[in-house]
Amino acid sequence: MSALSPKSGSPADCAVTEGHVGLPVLDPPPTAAPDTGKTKNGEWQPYIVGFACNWCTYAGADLAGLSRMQYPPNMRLVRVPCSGRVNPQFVLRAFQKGADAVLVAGCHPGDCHYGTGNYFTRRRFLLMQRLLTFMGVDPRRFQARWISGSEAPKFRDVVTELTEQVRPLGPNRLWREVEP
Amino acid sequence: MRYGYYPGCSLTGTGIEYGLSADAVIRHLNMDMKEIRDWNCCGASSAHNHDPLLSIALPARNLALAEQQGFREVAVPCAACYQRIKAAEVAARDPLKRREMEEVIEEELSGAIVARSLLEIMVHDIDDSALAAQIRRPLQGLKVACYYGCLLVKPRAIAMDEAENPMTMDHLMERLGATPVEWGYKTECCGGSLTLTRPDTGVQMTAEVLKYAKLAGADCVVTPCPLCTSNLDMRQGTAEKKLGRSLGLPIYYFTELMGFAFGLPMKTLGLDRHFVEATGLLQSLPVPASG
Amino acid sequence: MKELHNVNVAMRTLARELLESGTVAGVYGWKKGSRPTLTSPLYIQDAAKADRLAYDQYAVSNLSALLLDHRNNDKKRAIFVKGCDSRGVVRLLQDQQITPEQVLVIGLPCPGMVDEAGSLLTKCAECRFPNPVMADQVLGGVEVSKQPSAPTGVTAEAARKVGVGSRAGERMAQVAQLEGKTAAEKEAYWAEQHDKCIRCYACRNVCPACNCRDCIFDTEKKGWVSKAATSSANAFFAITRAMHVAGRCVDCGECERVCPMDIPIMTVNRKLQQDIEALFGPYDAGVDETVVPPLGRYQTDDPEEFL
Amino acid sequence: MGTVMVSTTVDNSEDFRRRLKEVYGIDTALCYQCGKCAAGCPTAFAMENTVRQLIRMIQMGLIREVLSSYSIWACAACETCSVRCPREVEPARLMESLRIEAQRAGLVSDKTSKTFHDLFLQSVEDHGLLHEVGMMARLNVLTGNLFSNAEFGPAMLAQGKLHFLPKKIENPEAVARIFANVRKKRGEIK
Amino acid sequence: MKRIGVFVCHCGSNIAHTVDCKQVADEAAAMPGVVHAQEYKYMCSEPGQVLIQEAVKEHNLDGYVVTACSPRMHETTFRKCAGRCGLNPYMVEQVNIREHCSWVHADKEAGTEKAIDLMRMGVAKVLKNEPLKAATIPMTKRALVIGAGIAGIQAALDIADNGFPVTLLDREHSIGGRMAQIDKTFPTLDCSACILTPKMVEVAQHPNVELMTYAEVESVGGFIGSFDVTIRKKARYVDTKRCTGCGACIQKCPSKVPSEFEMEMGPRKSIYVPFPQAVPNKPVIDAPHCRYLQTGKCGICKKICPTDAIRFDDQDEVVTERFGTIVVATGYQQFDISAYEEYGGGRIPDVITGMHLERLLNASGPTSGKIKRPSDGKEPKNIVFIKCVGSRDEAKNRPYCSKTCCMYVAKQATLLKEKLPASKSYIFYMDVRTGGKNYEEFYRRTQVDYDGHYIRGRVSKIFQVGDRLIVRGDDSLLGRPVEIEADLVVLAAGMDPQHDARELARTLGIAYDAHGWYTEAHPKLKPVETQTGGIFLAGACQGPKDIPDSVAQGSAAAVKASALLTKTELTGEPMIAQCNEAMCSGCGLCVTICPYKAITRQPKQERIHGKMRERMVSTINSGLCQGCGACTVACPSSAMNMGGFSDEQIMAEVDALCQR
Repeated sequence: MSALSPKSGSPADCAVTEGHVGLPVLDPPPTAAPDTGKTKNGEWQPYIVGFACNWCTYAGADLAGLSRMQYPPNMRLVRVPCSGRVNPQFVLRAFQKGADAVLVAGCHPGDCHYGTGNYFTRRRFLLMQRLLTFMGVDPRRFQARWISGSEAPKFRDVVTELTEQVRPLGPNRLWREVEP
Repeated sequence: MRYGYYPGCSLTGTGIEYGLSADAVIRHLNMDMKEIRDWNCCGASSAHNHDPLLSIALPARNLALAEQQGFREVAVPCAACYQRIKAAEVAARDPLKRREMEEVIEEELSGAIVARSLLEIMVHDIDDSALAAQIRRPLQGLKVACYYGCLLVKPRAIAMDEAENPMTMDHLMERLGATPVEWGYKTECCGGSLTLTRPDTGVQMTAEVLKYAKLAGADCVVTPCPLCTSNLDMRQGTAEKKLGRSLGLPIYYFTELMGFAFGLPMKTLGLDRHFVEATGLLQSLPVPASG
Repeated sequence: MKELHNVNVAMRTLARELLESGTVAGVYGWKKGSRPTLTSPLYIQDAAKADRLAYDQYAVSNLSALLLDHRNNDKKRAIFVKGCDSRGVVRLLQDQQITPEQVLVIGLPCPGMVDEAGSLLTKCAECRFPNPVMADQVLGGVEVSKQPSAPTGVTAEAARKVGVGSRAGERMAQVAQLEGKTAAEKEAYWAEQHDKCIRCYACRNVCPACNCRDCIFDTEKKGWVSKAATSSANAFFAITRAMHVAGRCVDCGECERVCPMDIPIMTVNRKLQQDIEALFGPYDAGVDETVVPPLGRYQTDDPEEFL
Repeated sequence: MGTVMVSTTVDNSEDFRRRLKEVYGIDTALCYQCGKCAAGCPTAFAMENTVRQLIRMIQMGLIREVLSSYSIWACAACETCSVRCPREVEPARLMESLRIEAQRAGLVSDKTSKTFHDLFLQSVEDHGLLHEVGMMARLNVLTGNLFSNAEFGPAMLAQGKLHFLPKKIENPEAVARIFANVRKKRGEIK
Repeated sequence: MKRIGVFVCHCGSNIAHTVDCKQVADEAAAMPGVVHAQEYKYMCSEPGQVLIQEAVKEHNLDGYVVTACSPRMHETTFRKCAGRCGLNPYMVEQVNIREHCSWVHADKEAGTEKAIDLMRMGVAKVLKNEPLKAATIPMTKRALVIGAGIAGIQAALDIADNGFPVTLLDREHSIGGRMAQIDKTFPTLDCSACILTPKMVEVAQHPNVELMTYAEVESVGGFIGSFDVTIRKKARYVDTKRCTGCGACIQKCPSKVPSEFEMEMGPRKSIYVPFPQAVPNKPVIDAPHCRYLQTGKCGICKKICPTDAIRFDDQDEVVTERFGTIVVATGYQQFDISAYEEYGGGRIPDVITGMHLERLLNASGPTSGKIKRPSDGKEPKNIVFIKCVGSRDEAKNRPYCSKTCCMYVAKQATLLKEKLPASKSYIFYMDVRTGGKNYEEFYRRTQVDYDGHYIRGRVSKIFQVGDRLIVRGDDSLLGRPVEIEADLVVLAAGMDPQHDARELARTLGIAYDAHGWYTEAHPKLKPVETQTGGIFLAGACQGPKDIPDSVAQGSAAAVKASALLTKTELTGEPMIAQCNEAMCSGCGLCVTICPYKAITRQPKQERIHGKMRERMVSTINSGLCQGCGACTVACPSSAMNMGGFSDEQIMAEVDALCQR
């Protein structure tokens, strides 16, 4: 029952009932898929899916490689033509399939290879980020960044930071698909 | 009732001839206008130097009263009052601000009522032919410097006309038969708000305005503002001393000239209540051939 | 409702005339249901049935989405709308699902809708657009207004008395209350809500903004998400639905009303409305069809948080 | 002229500039010092610092100097600067806010102005209206210029422009409550 | 299921050093669908490619994945390789295990693990790949240049010199544009006409150039390679084929009109050429002012014309022609000073603009180059220049710098001092901006050698008292307001986009900014391109520019246009949007979001419930779509998809990455 409901019911029904408050995050159901982040020496590692636009962020990551910068191996990049190609449903999909965090990255606004794509990206994900937070997702688990083709150090730093930010949060089980 | 009349404090005191002539003209034109009951001071020209909220709350009460009394527009003769009341009207368009104002004045405010200067009402709401029909003594040959002052046209959010070269009153004067002069001081400040606190500064500014009116070849100055008028009229002597030359410029309210052109008695219009003799110039105008 | 007596008479007369003259091929309105507190949708094509039309404070259904049944049809249909319903029609017009030639919009004054117990619906207390935002004709003296406004027309006084729009300023209270909770509490709350969903799609079917020919939740081909009502798939559905109507939701509240599981769907829609306003400036969907919805445009100086 | 230790003054005045922005909506960072405000200011001749310079002083952190200056009280509030400012800084509103801030900070240099405004508002609070004669007389007493403007008295009396007894509106308490409510909002008690 | 091959490259030791390539290949071989997996030292090398080609044949592969360096490096290589063995090039995916893996991770175990994930991602994707083919579109080998100012003339000349036919169009009846009005040019002070006129003649006589003056673009259809441009040729009332330009008609015409070219400071006739060096030098009749056309009385021109060229019954002519590419060079117009009421709003006769002064300085101008002020023809002594009028002024909605005024004011002050040695120029400025070769040096000379008196501050007000102009400004360096009694005030009015710039942009389908300046495709790297393929920008229509910049841009745009014209057909992007019309509801959300205007709503005939119905669906122009994918996300029903980056492919990649 919420504020808009025309059906009967007292406003108190809107609130989370007391029993929920203070309970731990949903216990993983017994049939949940195994955590995607593999354990290394028994230690859990965050597993991050990144969407990178071909023209800026993917190129920035290439430059980080050319410059032999070192960063944690926790992120896997999916190449897309433009950050504007990243459908919010892809982000949800990654969470469903077991990603612990998702990054969407593209050219800085104004530098889009296609002129305007990332302006729409910005609007879309500013909004989605707030919605996910509203639904209880830790904002550290879903981030967007502008990383240009020359910003290899920034790419390295973003991957490093993201990994370290997610590590203390533990595996993400929210919305994880249950294996049949 | 269309217009709620808001005379303001000056129109019974220093600006009494404005009050008298406005009354007479409104009555003569049989306008749909009545004084707002229990109006209070709009706070000009001190509240805004004291507290931004107070400065919109004081005039807002008048808007609320006007709404309650069923008026659609507030007619404001005094330029200073107009500026403050208009500012309150503009502020009330913002729902948050309006709520704050309602809390302070303890009255409801719809934000729909509009404040207008008496000048624009006279020019825009009374059509040419209706005005022309009233004219008995056209102001033939009278060269007037239309002086608007600051408060009707600045700042932009409240302005009833363009800030640098307003023409509303010029058009009105032309319709009355007078010849408005072109001059550069239509909206330069006369120092009205400083006359009590810094009389020296004020009179210097008054003198500049009068000087350029004279240089432009005007016979007189016409204004829509009691502050400007009392300043230009009462302190003209001091200004003359400052300039080292005599000016002899009668200062009229536009309503006085309207009333005169309509043929109303000078006394009714308060034309005998000036510092700079104001009746002679009008009497010297050519009288139109009767019939 | 006595204020609406003449409006009811006028509705019937008008519908009859429109059908008899062939001006329209059908009329969408309401009829009295099995109980006095029930006023349900009615579609008539026969002038003789015009007398069944009825409108009162129980006519809560928004009929606009029903127009989609005729989206590729040249004939004209008439539809009776309250303020909130009219925004649904604008939604369909802006989404080019119907053309102005296909619909004759008849605006009605809204007395404020009440529940069975007679108390004003929350959505009406929070209403900002009690008057139609567009109409080809109006009955009951209601005024068309594209601005948030006070109720007009013959029921204006009644609406004011029951408090239509009186809580418009508090529309976001539920959102704010949830925002104040911890992440764990929010997660638990929404998990409970999503778990309830039975994927009946009633919310989608009634929504004028959900006007796709083929909904991605109906087609298996691409495999966006499983049709099974698992928590995971339900969350995917809930968020995707919300994102698809973000900036396009006309705030009619029908999704939540028809939800058999009492999921607070409008809270999510309102959350998005609130953030859109805060991020991209004021916007009311389904009011002015010439203004592109916020996710279909941008400003180069939009808020920047992704640096 | 002493050197301005900019790194200190600018740093220490961040709060003041933020206050100007949040409370009064004035952003001095907009100003690019073109001087169009000062050039058109009819009272510039009576100021020790022009309005442009005052804005510069705020940008540079010389806040105390600005608040205690006479210039802010010489402003006639004619709004010419605001109308002409190419960057829409609204210098007139800035001057107004500086006058309010000067009173808050107890740095008012022009006591006459302060007394005038206080008396004016007192009159409105008491009667709902301004009583011109009462206010002028008290102003003269309080500022020690007993006969200032007195030369106009007889003529004004004859013209019916002076009323010795204050008029009141029907419901002066309503206006007094406005003053009280504003004070309450500001957290002041009188 | 498709038969997939996986080729793991060692890149010498670049990859093999941190990634166990054998393990990657082994894991690949175990994947469903993978029928062949192989590692090799250098996959991009000739033997490496041969190896791939042989494997494709041997194992009858439907597609393959190369795990190697960045696809930004070698994707084309491996796609071409596929093409050579009969495989569609778009059945190939390359995943990056070098830049994104071996080079950035030291731990071989972690590196190998990540490389395997990426390989799986590639395999999952390629299983969903579909063969793609680029569409080709024909190229019409002909260019249109809109606007015949200096930028347009330069562009037309360069395209023509490259050997392509070009039509140079202008709405005025002479080419030359603003530069023709200017007296002398900074920083060299050579006369504008002396350098412009030869170019005007050259372009008019060029065999590849067709001049189309007194003509306006009405509509533009089509797209790159075949723009169909509808042009209105305005009625001239003079048969240009017969007219010899003798000028007899002009001399005898009795009707005088203020000349636009002379900023209305001098007269012209109703039949006229705008200036003596006009090209083409043939007059037109200004119909609203022509006595004959208005009243039917007069007709002197017709009587006197020795070649019988006057045609009072002339009509506008509308033609549609096809061009492969368009250069837009529509220039600017001077800011209208009426917005500055504080400076008299244009009502004070002796408050003039920079362009007025150009005409007063010009020897063939209305005063024959004598400096006479407009009100009484007197020679001015005190002259005040005010800069940034309609520039850097947010209150007047002109926040930008007009870029040229600092220099043209310095030039005009210099020229005034030369003409009137007794005069004095006071120049109010906020900043003096002289970026440009020899510009700062010129400014220095204005100050030092030509007595230009610079005052730092804006002017607040100008008003007239008698025959004097009172100028009140601030000297911000002095810290005091200043007043000047001037005889003449020159407002350095800035540049505005043409009043109808937006309209033309909408006609052309190109973008413009908040003020109406045309937007380039990239502010740094694509300065003369627009977002619309085949349309280029030259000169001030893109933003305030001086002559050297305009000329440079004209040439740049010409190179871009010529490069297109060398081709007989254009190959489009193969990886572009695709619309599933059965699912499309025609809502048009994709139409507004497409940066290339490649999507239109088109009617589709369809049998619904046994009846033929028409409904609207989105249609993609494969010549315009550049494959950004923005439309795919705007589409809620995902009717819009994209070849090479389809929803299915990306989902498969995500799934493969996560489900390990």
